[in-house]
Amino acid sequence: MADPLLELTNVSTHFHSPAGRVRAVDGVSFSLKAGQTLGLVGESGSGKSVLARTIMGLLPSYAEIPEGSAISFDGHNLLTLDRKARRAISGPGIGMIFQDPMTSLNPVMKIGQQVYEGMRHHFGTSKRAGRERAIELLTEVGIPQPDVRVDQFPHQLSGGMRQRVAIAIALACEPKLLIADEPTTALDVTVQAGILDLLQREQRDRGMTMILITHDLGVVAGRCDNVAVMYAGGIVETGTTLSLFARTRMRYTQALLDSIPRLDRPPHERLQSIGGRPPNLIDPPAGCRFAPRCAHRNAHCDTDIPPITADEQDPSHRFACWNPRDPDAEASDKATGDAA
Amino acid sequence: MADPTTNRPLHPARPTLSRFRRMRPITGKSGQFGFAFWLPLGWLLLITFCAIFAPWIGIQDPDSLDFINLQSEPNDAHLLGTDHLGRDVLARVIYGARVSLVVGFCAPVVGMLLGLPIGMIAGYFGGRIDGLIVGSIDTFLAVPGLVLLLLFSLIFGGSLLVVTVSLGLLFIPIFARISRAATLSFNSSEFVLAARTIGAGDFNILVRELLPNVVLPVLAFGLVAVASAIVVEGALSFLGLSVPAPHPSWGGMIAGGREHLEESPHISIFPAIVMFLTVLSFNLVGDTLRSRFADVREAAI
Amino acid sequence: MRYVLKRVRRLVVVIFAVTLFTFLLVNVLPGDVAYDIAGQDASEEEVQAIRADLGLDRPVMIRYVEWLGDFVQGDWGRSFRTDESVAEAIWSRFPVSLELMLVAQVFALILAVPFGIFAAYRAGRTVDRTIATAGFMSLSVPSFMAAIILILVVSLNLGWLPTSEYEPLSAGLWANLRAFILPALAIALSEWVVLMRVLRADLIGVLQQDYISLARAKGLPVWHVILRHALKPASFSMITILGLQIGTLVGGSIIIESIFALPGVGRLLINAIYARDFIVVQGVVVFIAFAYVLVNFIVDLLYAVLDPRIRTERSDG
Amino acid sequence: MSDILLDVRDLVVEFPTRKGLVQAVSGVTFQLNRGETLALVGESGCGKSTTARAVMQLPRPTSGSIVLDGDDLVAAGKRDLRRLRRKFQMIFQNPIASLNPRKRISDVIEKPLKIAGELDAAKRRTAVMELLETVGLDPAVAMDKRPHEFSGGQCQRISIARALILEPDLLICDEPVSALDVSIQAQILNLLEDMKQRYDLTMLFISHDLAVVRNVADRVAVMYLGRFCEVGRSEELFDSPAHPYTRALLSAIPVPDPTVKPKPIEMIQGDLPSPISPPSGCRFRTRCPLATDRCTSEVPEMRGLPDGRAVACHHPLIGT
Repeated sequence: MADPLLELTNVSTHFHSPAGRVRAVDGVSFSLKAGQTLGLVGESGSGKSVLARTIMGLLPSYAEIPEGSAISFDGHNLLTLDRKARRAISGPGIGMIFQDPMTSLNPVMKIGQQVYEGMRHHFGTSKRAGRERAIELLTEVGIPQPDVRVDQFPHQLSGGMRQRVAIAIALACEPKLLIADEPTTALDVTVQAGILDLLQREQRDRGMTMILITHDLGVVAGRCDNVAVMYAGGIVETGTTLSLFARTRMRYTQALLDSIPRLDRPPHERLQSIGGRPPNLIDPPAGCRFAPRCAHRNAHCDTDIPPITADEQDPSHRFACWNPRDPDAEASDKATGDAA
Repeated sequence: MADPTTNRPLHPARPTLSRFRRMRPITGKSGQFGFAFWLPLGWLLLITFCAIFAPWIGIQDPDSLDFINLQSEPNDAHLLGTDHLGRDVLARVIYGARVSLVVGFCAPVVGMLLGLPIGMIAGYFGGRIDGLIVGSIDTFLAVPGLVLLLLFSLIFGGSLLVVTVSLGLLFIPIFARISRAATLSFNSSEFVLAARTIGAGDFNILVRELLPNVVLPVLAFGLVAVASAIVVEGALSFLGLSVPAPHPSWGGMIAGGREHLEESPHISIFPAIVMFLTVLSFNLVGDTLRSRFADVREAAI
Repeated sequence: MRYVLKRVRRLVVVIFAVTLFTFLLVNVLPGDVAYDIAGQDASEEEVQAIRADLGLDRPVMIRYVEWLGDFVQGDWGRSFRTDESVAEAIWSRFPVSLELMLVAQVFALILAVPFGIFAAYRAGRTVDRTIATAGFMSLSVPSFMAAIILILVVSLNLGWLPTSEYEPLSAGLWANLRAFILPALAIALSEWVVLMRVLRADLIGVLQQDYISLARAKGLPVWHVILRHALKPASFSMITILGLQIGTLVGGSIIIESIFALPGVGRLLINAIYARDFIVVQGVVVFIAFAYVLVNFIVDLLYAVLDPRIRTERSDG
Repeated sequence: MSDILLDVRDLVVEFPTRKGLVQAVSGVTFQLNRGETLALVGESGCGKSTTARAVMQLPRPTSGSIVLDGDDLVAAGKRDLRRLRRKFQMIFQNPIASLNPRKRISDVIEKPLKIAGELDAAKRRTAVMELLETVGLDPAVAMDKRPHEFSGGQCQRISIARALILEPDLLICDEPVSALDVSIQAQILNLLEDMKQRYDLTMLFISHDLAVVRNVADRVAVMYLGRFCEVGRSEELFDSPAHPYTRALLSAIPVPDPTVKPKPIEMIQGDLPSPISPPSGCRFRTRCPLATDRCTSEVPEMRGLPDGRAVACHHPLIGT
């Protein structure tokens, strides 16, 4: 079996604030094989975007990554590399797409230049060749009239088009890993589908590895090989997409799935909401971080941190819960209920 | 409301790192009151105390001439020396503080009292009223401020009242601009819309909803305005157009010592140092308070 | 184009309002120029004769309309005192004020831009706080005080730049320039702080933008990101402030020109005010207002050059 | 015949922009029966929020009539309108921005009562406390706090309390949950449902999220570029869309189920046309797979379908 392209071991990211140390990401470990797609799902404040910036090395100065964290990418530990070596990885190694295409493109720089700038820096591509390559890339990501657009400025494009430009920028240096941080959250549904299709196609054609960060379980369901669910700074459940949705074990994942209004349910149906709000990350709960809002908690949950447990049927499906859901029992309940 | 001409989505982008940015203001310790706040505040209190109680704190008469000690260096009888007419520099500095502080505090108040409502009305109602007010402000600003002050002081004579009022008038357009900008930034926010939906009238919205939000940035600027009022008064009295001689004023003293810079620099230097410290203190205190307000406001929105 | 027309219309309105305003203000000055010209011993009849001679006995509004008519035709009137043409008086002194302004702004920018960038890059750190403190101290020295300190230290104590008379450019570049160094420095000492703080604040804001993160995600070096990506969008407010400063300084700095005996527009103005030579005052004020509005107009156009968002919006609409 | 609470006819809203006059809403007609929830759905820029604000008279519409319970809001004078406002209230998208940061919660919620002329402070206080309890906040804790001390979900509860204190007939919800996380969103949707029962509310619900709309609405109106495409009971509209745009919207929604592969939406191409110069004829034709010459030349009128729906399309997906 091939070595993983990206491997996170016990990664934490803390922010210093006047109120104390905010544990935005706390002890996250996962690995990602080359060519795979990981969906990283969580609500706002779960730490998924901070994790992305930690991998990308884009943290603000008041952030701290405690000792013991390690991010290994393609044989390098990203946290111990010197600045220059680390920069050489950004672009050709890892590319990133941000959430809001309205703010992620430089308003005063021509689109073409923003696309080929990375190539110029890393590969010494000439301006002319860079511009040609930019036009090719813009064509590839589905922008009409790329030879005109290449000399335009971002504000002359719609939101969906801008996100396509952002994808072209990320692809310009042929990255091995692409991190897409909520790439469609700021877009309309009909545009969203187009962008996700594009990302999926590029990932397949180039054999890229991809991390797709989103708050929408619907987005990852049909498009990722694996899913990791984050809550309050930690990964609470991870597994293949099929297993995670079909045999959800962690109580939070299930509650999140239940609270989504669905098109196939009748109107005015009462939604299963999760009471309360996510914990304060300066002083998180001692045990399971979801315990205060969990309907199934027991004495253990409040005091002890739940260990990572593997699912009996699929050991790659892992979760952190003291009182996990038993999908087989619930399925048989449902079957008998339907029969009666 | 989404402006249909832009492609801005209706659902706002989720904040990524902004929550954490807010937790630690970028200016470091600006939120806390450190010695950069207390030290200048102490100086201001000292200066204000001396100015108010000048006749009773045992200093000499600022206008009495000591012909034996002309331009004497600082000594036991005259702690900061004497000027070319033998007047006690320390006493004159303290009496001069009265002028600077009165103008410094009162002129911004005049400007704020008139400028704030004008700016809020312009920002709130918009349209023609706004156009008229902004046009007047532009016109007013196109005339150099010092020229207006000079003309005023020539027409009405140099006196504390004239200087204060005319300097106050100069502050009106500046305060109006700031309050207009602040009003505009809150005017389209949803809480103002919400107030309209419950049937609140214009006056109610202006006073109850907008004013509490507009007044803070305006007040914060007010402290900076105090510093600049003191500087401008200094410039005026330097030109001899503020309070008439022999009444002491810092600018006047600095100007008076100019001819004797080489042999007795202390005549100019002491009032200059005091003025410098006072202006610096207002700037520092104002800046600390402003970043404090900004933090509060940022946290609130 | 429509935009330019709109600005020109506004310019005309502002100039009209400014002239009317100053005309009225200057004309309510007590004790007009006729008394001064006639001297202290003159009889009332003599004074009245001078007034009639100068046309001062007629109503203010009529005189204003006449003055405006002449003004539009390029005749700005003649000084009551020296009989010098007002327009010529201003134009002969304008180069001095212009040079002072330019040298001062160059000093201010040399200080403001590097310190602003450095403070923003190291926001909240010791360097930033040191620059901020230095800025506050510099800002708290009024320009007239700065002038005196500079004379005392640089000229008298150190003897580096003896206070020198103004020399025209024809006397040689250095001879001409050295007279401007201290006065320009006195002005720049407070101006640079304002520019630096605006640049720093905007740059901090820009550096937090996603497009800066994106530029860093491309693996570009920090200096490249700051200079090529962040500086341009962060400099708009600074340019506005710079424009306002230039606008006010084009007419000269009254105090600095007086202290350093520079024959600029500011000194012309204050001498005219003292002499109640109001036709000169009128001319100078209009000139300054005109320059102010014009500079702001140019700054607006400059925006369009720098900011493609404005440029294309205008050509689209 | 059911009792019609709100009757909107030929509503047009225009506003000037730097690039020209924009018609954000171009002739929209709908009725709202007492006790029902009508949802306006569409993508950004379709005019759904503008329609809601026009009903609120913020700003007043360019033309058309809006009759609420017998009173014409468009024709009403300023003073009458202010009096009528207690009958229709609104909650906004951004829960935190819709509360004045400088005011205490008790002041925010009691303000409508004060303006409506309730002078007794004690009575107001009791009403505020009751309502806070109803929307699920502890009055003892919440009363004297300021908005920034609450989370987004809690602020939205406060906004709901403010809108309900005058016991309005009509509640307009402008994207009330789109700024909230899913788990919080469910809480607020449930709360709105409870409030609807408790106060006999009629609701106009604006959202871009069809799944949310499916949950809350009795009837749904789909908007595109300022016009209605399709109006109908939500079961029928969701199960068998008649307008190609409705179908496109529905097929674009990601389903949280990995066994359902996302359908590639072949039908929607290109961008939203500029609202300053919308396409002639049917406004959706530039992106519609079924468009013909007729769609270019002729504006499709709203036509009734046998199941009671109405659709504005020359080539509806189900027979007439």
